[in-house]
Amino acid sequence: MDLRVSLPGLELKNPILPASGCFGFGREFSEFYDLNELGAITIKAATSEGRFGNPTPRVAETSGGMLNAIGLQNPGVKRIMEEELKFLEQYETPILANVAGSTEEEYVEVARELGAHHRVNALELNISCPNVKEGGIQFGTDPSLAASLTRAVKSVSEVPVYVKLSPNTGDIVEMAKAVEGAGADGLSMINTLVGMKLDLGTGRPILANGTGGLSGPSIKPVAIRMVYQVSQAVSIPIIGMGGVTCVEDVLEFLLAGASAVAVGTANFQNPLICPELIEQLPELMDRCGYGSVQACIGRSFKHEETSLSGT
Amino acid sequence: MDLRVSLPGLELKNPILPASGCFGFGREFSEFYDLNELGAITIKAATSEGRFGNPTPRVAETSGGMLNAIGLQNPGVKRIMEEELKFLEQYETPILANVAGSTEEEYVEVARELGAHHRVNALELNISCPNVKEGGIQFGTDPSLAASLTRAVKSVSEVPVYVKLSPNTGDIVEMAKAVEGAGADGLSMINTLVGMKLDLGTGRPILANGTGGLSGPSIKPVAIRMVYQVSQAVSIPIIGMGGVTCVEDVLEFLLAGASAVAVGTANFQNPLICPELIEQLPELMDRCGYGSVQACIGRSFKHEETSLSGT
Amino acid sequence: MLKKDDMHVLQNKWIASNTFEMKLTGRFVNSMKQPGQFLHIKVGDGTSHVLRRPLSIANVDHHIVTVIYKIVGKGTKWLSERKIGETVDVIGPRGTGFPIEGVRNEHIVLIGGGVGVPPLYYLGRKLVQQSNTVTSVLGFQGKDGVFYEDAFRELGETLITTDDGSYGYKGRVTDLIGVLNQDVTQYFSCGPKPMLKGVSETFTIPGFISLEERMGCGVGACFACVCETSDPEDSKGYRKICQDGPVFPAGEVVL
Amino acid sequence: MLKKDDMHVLQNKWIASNTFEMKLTGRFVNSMKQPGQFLHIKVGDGTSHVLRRPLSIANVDHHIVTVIYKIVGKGTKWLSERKIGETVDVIGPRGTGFPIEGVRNEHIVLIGGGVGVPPLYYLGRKLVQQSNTVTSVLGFQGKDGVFYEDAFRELGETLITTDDGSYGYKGRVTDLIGVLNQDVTQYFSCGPKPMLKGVSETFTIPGFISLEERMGCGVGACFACVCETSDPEDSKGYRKICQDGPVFPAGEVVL
Ligand SMILES: Cc1cc2nc3c(=O)[nH]c(=O)nc-3n(C[C@H](O)[C@H](O)[C@H](O)COP(=O)(O)OP(=O)(O)OC[C@H]3O[C@@H](n4cnc5c(N)ncnc54)[C@H](O)[C@@H]3O)c2cc1C
Ligand SMILES: Cc1cc2nc3c(=O)[nH]c(=O)nc-3n(C[C@H](O)[C@H](O)[C@H](O)COP(=O)(O)OP(=O)(O)OC[C@H]3O[C@@H](n4cnc5c(N)ncnc54)[C@H](O)[C@@H]3O)c2cc1C
Ligand SMILES: Cc1cc2nc3c(=O)[nH]c(=O)nc-3n(C[C@H](O)[C@H](O)[C@H](O)COP(=O)(O)O)c2cc1C
Ligand SMILES: Cc1cc2nc3c(=O)[nH]c(=O)nc-3n(C[C@H](O)[C@H](O)[C@H](O)COP(=O)(O)O)c2cc1C
Ligand code: FES
Ligand code: FES
Repeated sequence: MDLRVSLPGLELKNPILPASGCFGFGREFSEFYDLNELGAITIKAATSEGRFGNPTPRVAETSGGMLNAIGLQNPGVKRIMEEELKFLEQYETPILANVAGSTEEEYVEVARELGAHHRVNALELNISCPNVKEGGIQFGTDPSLAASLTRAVKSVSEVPVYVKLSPNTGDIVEMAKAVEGAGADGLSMINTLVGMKLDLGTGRPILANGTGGLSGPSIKPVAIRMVYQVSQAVSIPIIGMGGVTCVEDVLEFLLAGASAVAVGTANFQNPLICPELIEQLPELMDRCGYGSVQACIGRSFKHEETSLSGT
Repeated sequence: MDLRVSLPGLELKNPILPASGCFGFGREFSEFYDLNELGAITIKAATSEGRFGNPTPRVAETSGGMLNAIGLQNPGVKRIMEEELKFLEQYETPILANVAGSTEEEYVEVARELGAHHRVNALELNISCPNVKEGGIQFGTDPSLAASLTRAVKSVSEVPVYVKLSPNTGDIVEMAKAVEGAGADGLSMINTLVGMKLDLGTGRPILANGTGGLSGPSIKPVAIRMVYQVSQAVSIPIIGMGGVTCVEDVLEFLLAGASAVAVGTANFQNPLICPELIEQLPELMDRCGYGSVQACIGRSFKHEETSLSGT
Repeated sequence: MLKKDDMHVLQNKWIASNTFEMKLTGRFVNSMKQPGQFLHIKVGDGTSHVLRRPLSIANVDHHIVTVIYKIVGKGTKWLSERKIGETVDVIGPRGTGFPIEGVRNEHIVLIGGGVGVPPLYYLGRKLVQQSNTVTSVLGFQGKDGVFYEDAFRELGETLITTDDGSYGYKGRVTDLIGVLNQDVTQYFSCGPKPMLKGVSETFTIPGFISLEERMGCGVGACFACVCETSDPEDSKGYRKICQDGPVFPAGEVVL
Repeated sequence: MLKKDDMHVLQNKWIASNTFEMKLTGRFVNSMKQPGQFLHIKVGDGTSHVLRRPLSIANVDHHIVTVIYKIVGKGTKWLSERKIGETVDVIGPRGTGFPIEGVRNEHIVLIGGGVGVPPLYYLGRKLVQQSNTVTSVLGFQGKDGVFYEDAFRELGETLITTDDGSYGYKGRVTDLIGVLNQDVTQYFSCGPKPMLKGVSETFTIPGFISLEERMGCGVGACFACVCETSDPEDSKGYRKICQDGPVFPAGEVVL
C-alpha cells in the first residue's frame, strides 16, 4: 500500500500530520511515540514576540467537540527557533510552521525568519485564528486582504506557503481562489468555527475570552463540505482537517479532495491517535479498493471520470 | 414560576416551540401529546406551489448531529391552509408560519396568503434554507437582498414577521441589523450549517443532494455565540434554536439573549421532548435563581447591570 | 395516544453472520398486530446518535416482540451490546404494514432478501393462521448469513438462495420466481430496492413490497423518507415510507 | 516512554455526598510515586467527550491507585457508573507533584478543601513514612460531604470544618490557621482558588499549593492550563498547570 504524498515542500511518507496548536512543538508527544512515524509535524503558531495569550479558562467541552481560546500563546519566533526547532532536529519528519500575527508586517517578519530556518519545510499562514482581538481574524474573512497578505508572505518566504482558511465565512471558495491567485502553494482547512458556551451557574461564558473556536467531531461535516467544494475550484493541494478521530474520517477527507489529513483535538483524547491512524489506514484503503493514497484523493467527485477512463 | 413571554404576534405561555421542518404541521406529534401544551407551533416551510423536494437519501447522521436536504417539500400554501391549518384550528397554541420561495415575488405571495389566515399569528421568513438550488440561499447571505425581501414581505403581511437567519455567513450581526432596519419584528436563529458526509463504500456524498444542513447538538455552540452577539446588537426579540436537547440548553439560549427557544432535531430522537422541557424548566430556573423567563433573557451580558441595579 | 416505551431486553443473541435476534417486552407489544410495521429504536447514550433506527417487527408472541438485525454501523453495533435486563427506548409500532385482513385460503409467496427477511416471518405466521398456504423464497449473501430457515419451513415450502452458492440455490431470489407453483395468488416481498424492482417486474400477479429509506423522524413529520408515486396524476405525488409505508402495493411507487 | 493504559476497576463506591472512591490497577501504578500528580482519564463512549478529566491520585498501595471524585457533570457521572471488572482509559501519572524528597522530621500541615482533599491523603502517608508529623485541616461543604476523616486521623491530628457547621468547626479552613501549633514548618494545600489565596496570604512559613484549571491535552502541549508567574521578570512568564504543576511553591504563580 503506497501511503506517500508529495506536496509543495513536504514529502510525506504518509498523509497524517498533527494540526497546529494541538501538538505544541512535538516535545510532549515524543514521550508517547517516535515523531518520525508522522507524515509531517505542524508546529504551534509563532508570532514575532512571545505572547501570553488569553486569560483562563481557555477551553470548554461541547457535545462532540470543544471550544478553545488560547489566544496564540507562544514564546515568539526567536525562542521557537532556538529551543523548539532545535529539539526537532533529531527527527527527519518534515515541518510545517504555523505563522500568525496582528499586522501584515508581523506575518512577513515571522515568515521570513521561519522560512529561512533549515528545519522548516513549509509555512502555514494562520489567517483564521478566531481568538485574538487585534488582527488575524479580518485577514481570514476578507478575500482581498487575505490575497495581499499571501502575496507579501510569498515574496519573502524561502519555502512553500500554505494558507489556513477560516470556516467562518459565507463563501469559502471565494477565499480559496483569492489566496490561490495570490500565489499560495497549498491550503489548510479548516480552522475552528466561532462558538460559545455559557456557565449556567454564573450565567456567563465559560471561556474568559467569551467566544472560542469550535473543533472536534462536531465540525467534520462542515470541513468535509468545504474541502469538497474548494478542491474542485482550485488546483493547489489541500491539507484537510476538522474532527478527525478515526481512520474512516481520514479516508473521508481524502475522498473529499484533501491530499493530507491533519489531526487536532483528537490528540487530547488519545495522544497515540496519529500513529494509530497511520497503522490502520492501509487496511481500510485496501478494503475500500484503493491501492494508494494518491488514488483516494478527490474520489468523491472524480469518480465518474476514473471509472470511464477504465483504470 | 412565570414562564410567559410576550413577543410580537405571539403570546407564549411558555418559551418552548418546535422548529420549522422538524414537526411537520403538528399532526403526527398530536398523537404523542396535546399540542396546547406548547408555547407556539412553527409549521413547515410553505411555497406558493407544492414541491416534491430533493431526491432521497435526504438525511444522514453525523457525530452529535444530522444533515438534511429535504428541499422544502410541502403541499403548497393553498393546501396547507385548507388541510393543515384547518387541522390546527382545534388547538389554541399560537402559530408561526414559515415562508419560503425562490423569488421575491413568491415570498411575497405566500406571505400575503398565510399572513391573512386567521390561524396564523406571525410569519417566519426562511431566507436561510441551504438545500434548494434556485433562490432562498442568496437572500440569506446578502444583507441588502435580505433587507429588501423583508421590506417587501412586511408591506403585505397582516401579522408580525420574524426573519430566520443563516449561520453560513462571516458576519451574522450585519445580517441581523439589515433585516431589523428593514422592519423585521423578530429574528429566528439559527438555521443549519452547510455540511456533507461521504459514503466510504461508494466514495460519494450520502445525501443525493450532495450537501445538506447540519443540525443538532454539534451546532449549539455556534448558535449560542450568534444569539449572544446578535441580541446585543439589535432590539427586536430572538427565537433561539440549534441543538437543544435538554432543559439546560433551553436556559443557555435564554441567558444568551433568546426570548423563546425552538427545538428541531431533538423531536426525532424524542417525540415527547417539547412537553418534557416545558415540565422541567421551572425547576432548573428555580435552582439557578430565576423567578421568570423574562428574568433569564440576556442575563449573560446583562449580568452586571442587573446586579448593580440591585433588583 | 402513541407512546414510546422503555422496553425490556429478554434476549439478544447472534443467530447468523453479524446478525442478531433481540426479544423485547413492554406495554405496547399487544398493539403490534400488523406484520410489516417497524419499531423506531433509540441507539447510543445521550446525544451521540440523534436519529433512531428503524427495525422491522420479525415476530410477536406471548407479549414478546422480536427484531432481527444485522450489524452494519454504530447503531446496530450498540444494539448488539445490550444485555438482558437492560431497557431500550422504542417508538412503535410505526408505519403501515401488509394488508392481510380478509386474506384467506390463498397461496401466497413471500420473497425476502437479507434484512428484508425478518418481517416476512411474522407475516407468514399470520397468513398461515388465516388458513393460507405460504411458500417462502429467501435470499442471503452466503451460508453464514442464513437465519430462520427452520422457522420458515414450519410455515410451508421454503427455498433458500445465496449469492455465492454456499447454501441452497446459487443466485438471486428472482431467479426462482419462474419455478414457483402456478396457483400462487399474491406475493409479499421485502428486501433491497433492486430485488424489489426485479420481483415486481417479473410477477404478473398482484403483490405488496416493503421499502427501506434513511429516516429522520420516523413518524411522518420531516419528509425525509418520501418516494414518488408511479401515477403522475396522484393527488399528492409522493408517499412517506415511515407512515404510508413501508409496505406499498407493487407499482404504486417508483423504485 | 509515557503510555496510556486501560486500567481495571477494582472498586467504585459512594463514600460521601455525591463523592466516589475508585480503585484501579494497571501497568503503570508503580510509577505513581509522587503525591500531587494526577491521572488524565477518558470519559464517555466514542467521541461524546473529547476531553479527558484530570483526577488527583489519592493513594497508591499494593499496585492499586485510588482516586476520589465528586460528581459535578457528565464526565464524573459517567465514571461513577463504571462497574468492577470494566476498564478505564488512563494517561498518567501526569504533572509535577509535591516536592517531598528529603523532607524528614518536620511538622507539616495539610490544608484541603472539597475535592482538594484527595491528593493530601497520599501526600500525608508519604510524609509520615518519612518520619514527619502531620496535622490535617480539611474543609467540606457539610456533614454529608466529609470523607476519609478516619484515614487522616491515622496520620495525625485532624481538624474538620464545614461551611454550614453541620460537622466539626463551622467556617473555613483558613479560620483555623491561627490555632495551629507554632512549630509547623511547612504547609501543603489543595483546594479552590480563593482558599489557596487565603492560605498562602495567612501563612508566613513556606508552603506549596496545588491548582486546578480546565485542561485540553493534560500533557503540556496545548497551553490551555497556564497561569502567570508572580515574578514579572520570569523568563517564561507563565507555568503550565498540567506539566509544571499542578503543585507550585506558594507565591510562584498569580492566584
Ligand atoms: C422500515 C425499515 C425496516 C428495517 N428493518 C430492518 C430489520 O428488520 N433488520 C435490519 O437489520 N435492518 C433493518 N432496516 C435497516 C436498518 O434500519 C439499518 O441497517 C440501520 O438503521 C443501520 O443503523 P447503523 O447505525 O448500524 O448504521 P449506520 O450506517 O451507522 O447508520 C447511519 C444512519 O443511516 C441510517 N441507515 C443506514 N442504513 C440504512 C438502511 N439500510 N435503511 C434505513 N436507514 C439506514 C441509520 O438509520 C442511521 O440514521 C430497516 C430499515 C427500514 C427503513
Ligand atoms: C489537577 C487536577 C486535579 C483534580 N483532582 C480532582 C480530584 O481528585 N477529585 C475531584 O473530584 N475533582 C478533581 N479535579 C476536578 C475534576 O477534574 C473536575 O471536577 C472534572 O473534570 C469535572 O468533569 P465533569 O465532566 O464531571 O464536569 P463538566 O463540568 O461536565 O466538565 C466539562 C469540562 O470542564 C472541565 N472541568 C469542570 N470542572 C473542572 C475543575 N474543577 N477543574 C478542572 N476542569 C474542570 C472538565 O474536565 C471538562 O473538560 C481536579 C482537577 C485538576 C485540574
Ligand atoms: C487548543 C487548540 C489550539 C489551536 N491552535 C491553533 C494555532 O495556533 N494555529 C492554527 O492555525 N490553528 C490552531 N488550532 C486549530 C487546529 O489546528 C485545527 O484547525 C482545528 O482544531 C480543527 O481540527 P480538529 O477538529 O481536528 O481539532 C487550534 C485548535 C485547538 C483545539
Ligand atoms: C429535517 C429538517 C427540516 C428542516 N426544515 C426547515 C424548514 O422547512 N424551514 C426552516 O426555516 N428551517 C428548517 N429546518 C431548520 C430547523 O428549523 C432549525 O433551524 C435547525 O434544524 C436547528 O435546530 P436543531 O439543531 O434543534 O434542529 C429544518 C431542519 C431539519 C433537521
Ligand atoms: S422519516 Fe420523517 S417523514 Fe418519514
Ligand atoms: S492542558 Fe494542555 S498544556 Fe496543560
